[in-house]
Amino acid sequence: MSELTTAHFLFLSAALFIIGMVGVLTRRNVLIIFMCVELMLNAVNVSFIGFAWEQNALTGQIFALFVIAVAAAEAVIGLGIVMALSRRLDTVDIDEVRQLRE
Amino acid sequence: MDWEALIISYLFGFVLLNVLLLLMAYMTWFERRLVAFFQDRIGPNRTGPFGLLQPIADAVKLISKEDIVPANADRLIFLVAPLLSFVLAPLGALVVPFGESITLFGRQINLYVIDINVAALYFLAVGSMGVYGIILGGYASGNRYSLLGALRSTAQVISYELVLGLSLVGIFILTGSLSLVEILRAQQRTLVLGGLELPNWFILSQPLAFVLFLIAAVAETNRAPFDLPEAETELIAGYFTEYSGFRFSFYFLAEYINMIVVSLIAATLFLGGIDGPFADGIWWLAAKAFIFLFFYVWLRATLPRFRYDQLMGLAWKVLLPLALINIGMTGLVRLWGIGAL
Amino acid sequence: MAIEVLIFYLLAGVAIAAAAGVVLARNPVHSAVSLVLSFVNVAAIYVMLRAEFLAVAQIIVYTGAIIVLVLFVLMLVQQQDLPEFHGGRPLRRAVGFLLGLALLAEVAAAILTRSLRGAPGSWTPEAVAAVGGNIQAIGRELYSVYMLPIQATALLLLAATIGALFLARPELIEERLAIARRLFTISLAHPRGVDPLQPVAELPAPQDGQLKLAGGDRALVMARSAEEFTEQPAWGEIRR
Amino acid sequence: MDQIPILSLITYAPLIGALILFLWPGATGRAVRWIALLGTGVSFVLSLAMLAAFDRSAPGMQFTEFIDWLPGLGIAYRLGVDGISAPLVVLTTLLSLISVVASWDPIQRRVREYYISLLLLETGMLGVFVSLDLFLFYIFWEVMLIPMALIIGIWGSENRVYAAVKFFLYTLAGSLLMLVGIVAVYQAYFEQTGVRTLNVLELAQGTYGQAFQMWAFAAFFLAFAIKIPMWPFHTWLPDAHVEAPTAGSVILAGILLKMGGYGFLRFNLPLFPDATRAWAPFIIVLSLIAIIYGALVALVQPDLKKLVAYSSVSHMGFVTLGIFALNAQGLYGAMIVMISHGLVTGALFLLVGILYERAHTRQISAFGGLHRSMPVAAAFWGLFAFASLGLPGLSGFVGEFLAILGGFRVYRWAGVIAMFVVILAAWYMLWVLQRIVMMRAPGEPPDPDDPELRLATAHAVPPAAGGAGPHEHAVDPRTFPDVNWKELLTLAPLAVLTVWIGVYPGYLMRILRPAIEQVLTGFGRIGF
Amino acid sequence: MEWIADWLFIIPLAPLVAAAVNFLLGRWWIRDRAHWIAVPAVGISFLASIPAFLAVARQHGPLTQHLYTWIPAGDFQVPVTLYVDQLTAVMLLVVTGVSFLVHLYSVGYIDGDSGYHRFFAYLPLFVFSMVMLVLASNFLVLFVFWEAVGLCSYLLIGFWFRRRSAADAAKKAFIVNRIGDFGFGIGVMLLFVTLGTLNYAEVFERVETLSAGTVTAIALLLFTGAVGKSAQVPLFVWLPDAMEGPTPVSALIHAATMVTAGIFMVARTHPIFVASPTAMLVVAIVGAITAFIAATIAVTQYDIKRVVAYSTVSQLGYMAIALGAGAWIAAIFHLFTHAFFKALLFLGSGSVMHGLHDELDMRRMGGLKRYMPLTYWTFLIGAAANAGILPLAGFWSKDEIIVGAWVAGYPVIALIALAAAFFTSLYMFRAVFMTFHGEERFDRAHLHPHDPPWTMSVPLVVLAAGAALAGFVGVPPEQGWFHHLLEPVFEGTAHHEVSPVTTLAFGAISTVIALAGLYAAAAAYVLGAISPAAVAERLGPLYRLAYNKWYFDDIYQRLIVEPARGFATFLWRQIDVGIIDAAVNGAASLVVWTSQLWRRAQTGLVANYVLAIALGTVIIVGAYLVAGSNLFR
Repeated sequence: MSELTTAHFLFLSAALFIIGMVGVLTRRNVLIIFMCVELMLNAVNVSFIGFAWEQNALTGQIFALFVIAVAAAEAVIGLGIVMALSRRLDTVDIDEVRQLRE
Repeated sequence: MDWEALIISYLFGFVLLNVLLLLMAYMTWFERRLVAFFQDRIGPNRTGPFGLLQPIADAVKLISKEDIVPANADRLIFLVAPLLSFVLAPLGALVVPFGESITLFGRQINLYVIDINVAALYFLAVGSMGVYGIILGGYASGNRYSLLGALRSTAQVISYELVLGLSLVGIFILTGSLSLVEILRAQQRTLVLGGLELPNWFILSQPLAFVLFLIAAVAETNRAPFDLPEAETELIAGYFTEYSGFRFSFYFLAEYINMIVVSLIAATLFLGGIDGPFADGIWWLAAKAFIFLFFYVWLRATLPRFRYDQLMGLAWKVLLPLALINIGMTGLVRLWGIGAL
Repeated sequence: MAIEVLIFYLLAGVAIAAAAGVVLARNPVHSAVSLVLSFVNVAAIYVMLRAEFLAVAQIIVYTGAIIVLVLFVLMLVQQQDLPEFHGGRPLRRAVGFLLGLALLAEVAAAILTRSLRGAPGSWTPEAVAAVGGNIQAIGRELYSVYMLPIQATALLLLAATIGALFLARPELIEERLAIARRLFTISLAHPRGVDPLQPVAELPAPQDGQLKLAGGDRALVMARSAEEFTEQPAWGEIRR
Repeated sequence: MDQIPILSLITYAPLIGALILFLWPGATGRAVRWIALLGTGVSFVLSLAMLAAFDRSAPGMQFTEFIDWLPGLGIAYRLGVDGISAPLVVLTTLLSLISVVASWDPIQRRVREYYISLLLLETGMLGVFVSLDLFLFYIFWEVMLIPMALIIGIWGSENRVYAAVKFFLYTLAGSLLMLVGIVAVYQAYFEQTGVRTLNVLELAQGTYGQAFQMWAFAAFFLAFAIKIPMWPFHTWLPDAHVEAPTAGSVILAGILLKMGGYGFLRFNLPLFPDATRAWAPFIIVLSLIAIIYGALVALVQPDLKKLVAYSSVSHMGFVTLGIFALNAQGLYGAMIVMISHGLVTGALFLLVGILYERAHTRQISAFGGLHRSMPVAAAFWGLFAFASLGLPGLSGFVGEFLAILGGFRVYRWAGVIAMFVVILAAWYMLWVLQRIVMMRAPGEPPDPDDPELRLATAHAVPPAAGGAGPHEHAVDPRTFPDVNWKELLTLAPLAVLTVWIGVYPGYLMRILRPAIEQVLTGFGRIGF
Repeated sequence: MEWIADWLFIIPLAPLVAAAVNFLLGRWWIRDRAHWIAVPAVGISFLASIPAFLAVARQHGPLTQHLYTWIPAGDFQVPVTLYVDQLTAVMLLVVTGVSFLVHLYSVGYIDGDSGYHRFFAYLPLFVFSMVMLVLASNFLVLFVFWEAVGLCSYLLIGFWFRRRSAADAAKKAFIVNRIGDFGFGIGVMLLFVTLGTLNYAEVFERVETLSAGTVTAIALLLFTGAVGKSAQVPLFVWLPDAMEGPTPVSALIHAATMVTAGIFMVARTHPIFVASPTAMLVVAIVGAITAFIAATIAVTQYDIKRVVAYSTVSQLGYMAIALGAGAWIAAIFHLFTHAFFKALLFLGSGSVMHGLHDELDMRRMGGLKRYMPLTYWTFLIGAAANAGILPLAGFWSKDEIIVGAWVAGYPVIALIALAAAFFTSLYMFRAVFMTFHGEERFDRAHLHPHDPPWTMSVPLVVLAAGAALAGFVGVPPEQGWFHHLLEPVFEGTAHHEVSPVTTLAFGAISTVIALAGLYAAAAAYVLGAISPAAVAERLGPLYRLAYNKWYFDDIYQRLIVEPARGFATFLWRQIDVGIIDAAVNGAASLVVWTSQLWRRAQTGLVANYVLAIALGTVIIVGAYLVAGSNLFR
């Protein structure tokens, strides 16, 4: 482990991803869940860029770029939903929201 | 790894930071004197000759004041936020080229800290980070006025950040690079316009972008007439209402350093930076940056403050479309190769 | 141990610790600050990975925009609405941690036994340098091979913008839509259609400018439009 | 661009009309109709010009247009027509124009939307016929689907939503299979040559393995078989026809069904020659079932449109029979049947629509004796009924005979069974003709000079009235006004073309020849 | 007269133009002036046929005129070429001549009908089609006009479309003909597939190259067409019903011209039939059965037009016998004479109907001789000619057929033909006596029978002259002018030598038989010596068999039409709606049902969904580790 290898970045990515996932699974605050999702996306980006670095290819970087773009779109919509939830239901607790039923 | 180059870079950065701090201190003096001049009064002239020691006195005063933390505050963030602002403010200057490389002690030394090929974006990124100082400070104060001020300021900064970034795209298209060094080199060529030989400064080929950049930069630094966050009549002093003493001075420092950095960047991007005859490049750069600084003060002395919705409307409904039009036009010009750019 | 590895461990350690902070912090604002910290460190790691453009993009988009928005929303949403972290559901938390651990184990195994390796690409550092740098290389690749995806992404962002407008101010959108529907919409199968006799469905709109009363003492009074505060037109706004 | 992009102009002229309508919400019904007429009219005139300029001796594509679109994926905007698609393009523009006129008075509800759908539909159909890129083809194929479903589902009759959904799902299922096939061929060609392309002509140059061909053929085949439709994928057709408004039925029968046949000729045969040979016997059996089955079921339909719909199933059986006979007669026959069917069945649907406008029912039992009240309509009924049952001298015969001959050359029994339909077709068509055009209106007493009446008085046998039972319907066929000039305008060109193709098919066949020879060359059958 | 070769197209074109003009403009403009277009057009056609006939008769060489290529489909080329040889020339004269007379007759007969212009559009159209049929030089062109005359027949039978019976009869005629066409079409296709051409000349050249089975198949398939068109058993049922059409139509189409198209076709394609003895035998047998059955039916009918119609069927049977016996010229000869006397009979019965206000039932006639002498005498000539009374036209030709069958080695068929000849004479004179003799059974208070106007009488007289004299073109038997004229056409076919003794013997026998029939009719209907009712009673089942047309219609209805409709209904209700559509709808229902099932998993709690997603991720990665990685290898 005296040189940087892809495995380093992959472990970093895995760690970030799993922390994000655990956050999504355990927290109830929609906003924190949202942040955890961003964390997961970012973790995936680390993997992508790590692979790109390993393979001397730009595909990974470009993929990561798209992920960022999509994340931006997701943020806009997600936060919009949170605002709407808060206005209509007076809560951002994920366990209180059951509107997805039906 | 080239250790020496690294160390030289760090040294250069350290020097730069200190120079910036000094400049900032005298910027306050300069501003007060100038505003006084505009308002037909004298301004600080008691401390030292022409009041030149006034900034030092101010600094001593601020440092020696009591550091108050409100009971309602989110303590950790309250403490960290001004620091954040202050640390981020001079970072933008790291990518500004201050001149051609010089030879010192037998080494080629570049008069810039780093030349990264995303320098312009880096400047924007640092600017966008700066907003955290504001929003966190406003939030952590536990004060509704602060919070609202922070929200306003944040919305303003991220809106104008967009305009700022887009206004630069035209330059990127023309130079094909985001590196400030490359941009400078591009401006050192000559622009022949109807028999008239002009320096290829982007203020000439991108006048609209220049205007946009100027406006956005003023808003970005929360200066008049866009100094909404500190609208005393509505919000007392906005996000730093609860701050005092040393921590307040960080915000204060950050604001002025921001002004200087933006001026340097603007001079580099639009006015050819170090480009100029007779004298060393760094003097030219300083002169050009000074024009911007003067402009800042001039604005403050002249214009009333915008109303908040007018401010946002201006950004989204006027500046942003104009920036997009500018990009489109530049792209078309570049595509069709009109003009020897 | 090379200095890069050291730097990497430093950055990665901070990133992971900050990420853990996101999950563990009670105060959502602290979570957000942790997240920013994590992102900045990850961006630094991007620089190590010769992805300067992405590092900057990460900072601008994630920290400069997304997390700021999160903070915004955090501050707009009433504090009373934010649920407690230690609010029960122990079973789910246990399951969540277990799943996390399981996935970690699996992924670790996968990484360690990794054998799939594609053919190396052509963008060696020299090749990247030859075209002018990372950003130029990405640009070349992006606007030739990935033309369709980038257009699709553009469309996605446009859709997201519209969606955000709708979500943010539904009542305004309804009004606009009603006008647009009368003018432009081709409503082929919809019973309302262009029929002017049928009124456009109405959402309950705030009656007196008060968006919110329930749920606490902190009624946030906002203006639905600038005119509610002053008589002057806003910038760029066209008076009907 | 060194020449006028006439195919694009033809294709997008209706779209421009649709856009104008779309952006002009306040247009009155009158303006809407005129704009639609203009859009389709321009397209029609341009297509005639295209046909006039068409080089009948040159094989291969003409008026080709090429714009690179997504070069990385081999997707391009490629247009072109050959002898197979050129007549279909003209048929499409003609029937669309006629549909616009035919909808002039009947459509009074949501006129603007209706015409927008109609124009969009035309663009989609034309696009299908002119595109040479599979991606483009697929886009147009789907584009056409939605307005058609809307036309059925909104302006149809009672059970319209069911019919529209059925139509939509059926076709969509088929086209999804086709999409799979497209991707498979694309990939196979890429693996073989390392070139990514969706150009049909280029793909046809590839050679694919037998097993692959079998599956890819099936994927394409199902899509087109549903469209055409072949037995047993035909059940959407009667519902869609019956519920669609007149113009919808005309276009459905006149053009949409042709896309199946066109697809076979353009994709299945050139791309998968080996699979075509392997599948041909099976498909011919299905075709024969369709031919006989459609005719038999048509025989017992009480509803006029259903009858015509089932007769379409029968006729389309000839198309597939001819195509998969894989010889010159079969292919010519298939193409002529397609065009003739477009004209004749289109006209029959117009006639049914004319009756429906007056009686508000399509039950055969509600009509009778129209020869007296609507002599002109009756003449057209006669003409098109005979054309439909394959009377020589009218367009139907040429195609059907050639298709049967093609089948007969390959399999004797196929020709014999297919020929059997001449009896069944005469049976059901003449039955209809007798029930609605001849005899007397339901419940009408015999004429005083009728010998039957005398027979009745002499033998105390109750006179057999024209229809069964007393008045079931409030509207008396005796009071129907004859066709008005707009209706005449829609029918007359079809009648002229029907006779022309029947008497002088040579013109059409010379247009078809290079393309058909090219298809046959792919099967190593030069000169057949 | 060679110039006519370039003007042959005038013969079909004139009536076509007349038809088109009357059809397109008749309703608005021409109305009851339609005959001014139709009659001259057919006249031109007739006049143009004469030089063609003369040219051919003199030159002994066929005339051709190529018009255009109808279908160019690969190696399948169908040129439209007009072709006139002796056979065609005779047919042309018969067709255009009789047509002209019938057109003339129709001017008076159809007068006042609302469909006047329609009638004069259809009738020239028929002339066009028939002329083209005989002028064709290609099997497919022949087939085309074969169907086209069927169309005209349909249109004209259904001319009085408001009658259900007329509409039914028209439909029946077309469909039954189509059954024949079915075979004909397959025959044509088989010809093309085996020989690669459809032009007469080439086909006849190459026919020897075919195997016997193929030739027989082709011949029989072609003959199927003739069976339909020429109303042979078992497809004759349409012809009697076709009498629903106006009487001139019956005279022209269903007696003189169209129905003989089958005979013409077989004669035209005789090289094919000659190559297949089996087919010839079948033709002869079918002809004999037809001749006999139709004759027996005719005896029991009361409808005057039906009697004539069955007589037509019977005479067509005779012609088929001649064809089958290889007596080609005799067949055409009979066709020629039959055209005159049968057209005459129809027109005569039309006159009767005209006089009696469309009365058809002979039981309500009688004694008309006094009121309409011209009609009586002409009708009588026609009947006698039909019955084969010496020396009228029918005698010569019919006699020749019977002789031909005898010498061709079909004695049984000759005997059946003789038996049928007795019935022929019986029903013919029965009709004459019931209509014109005896008591007046019609309603004298309202009906005032009278001879028709001149437009109708002139054709009667002309045709009567023809019926009386036409036979002499074929005298002496086997060696007459007519035979010499047609010989080049049938060159190379086996020619039976007929001894004068045989000829004389058969002449005598058939005369006796004819007179016997005449006597029987007289005994029953004039002298009252025999009570027809009693005979019918005594014959019982046989009488009922004949009266009910040998139950052909009922059999068809029960065994074909009803099962077919039943089967079709079954296909529709059970297969189409019941199975295919039900499968489609069932698939849809299945989806709905499954969806209902899965719907329960929808708790609405996002957290649960997320948990499921995470679980899925763990499982998928685990599956990858197990299956895809080298962890466990």
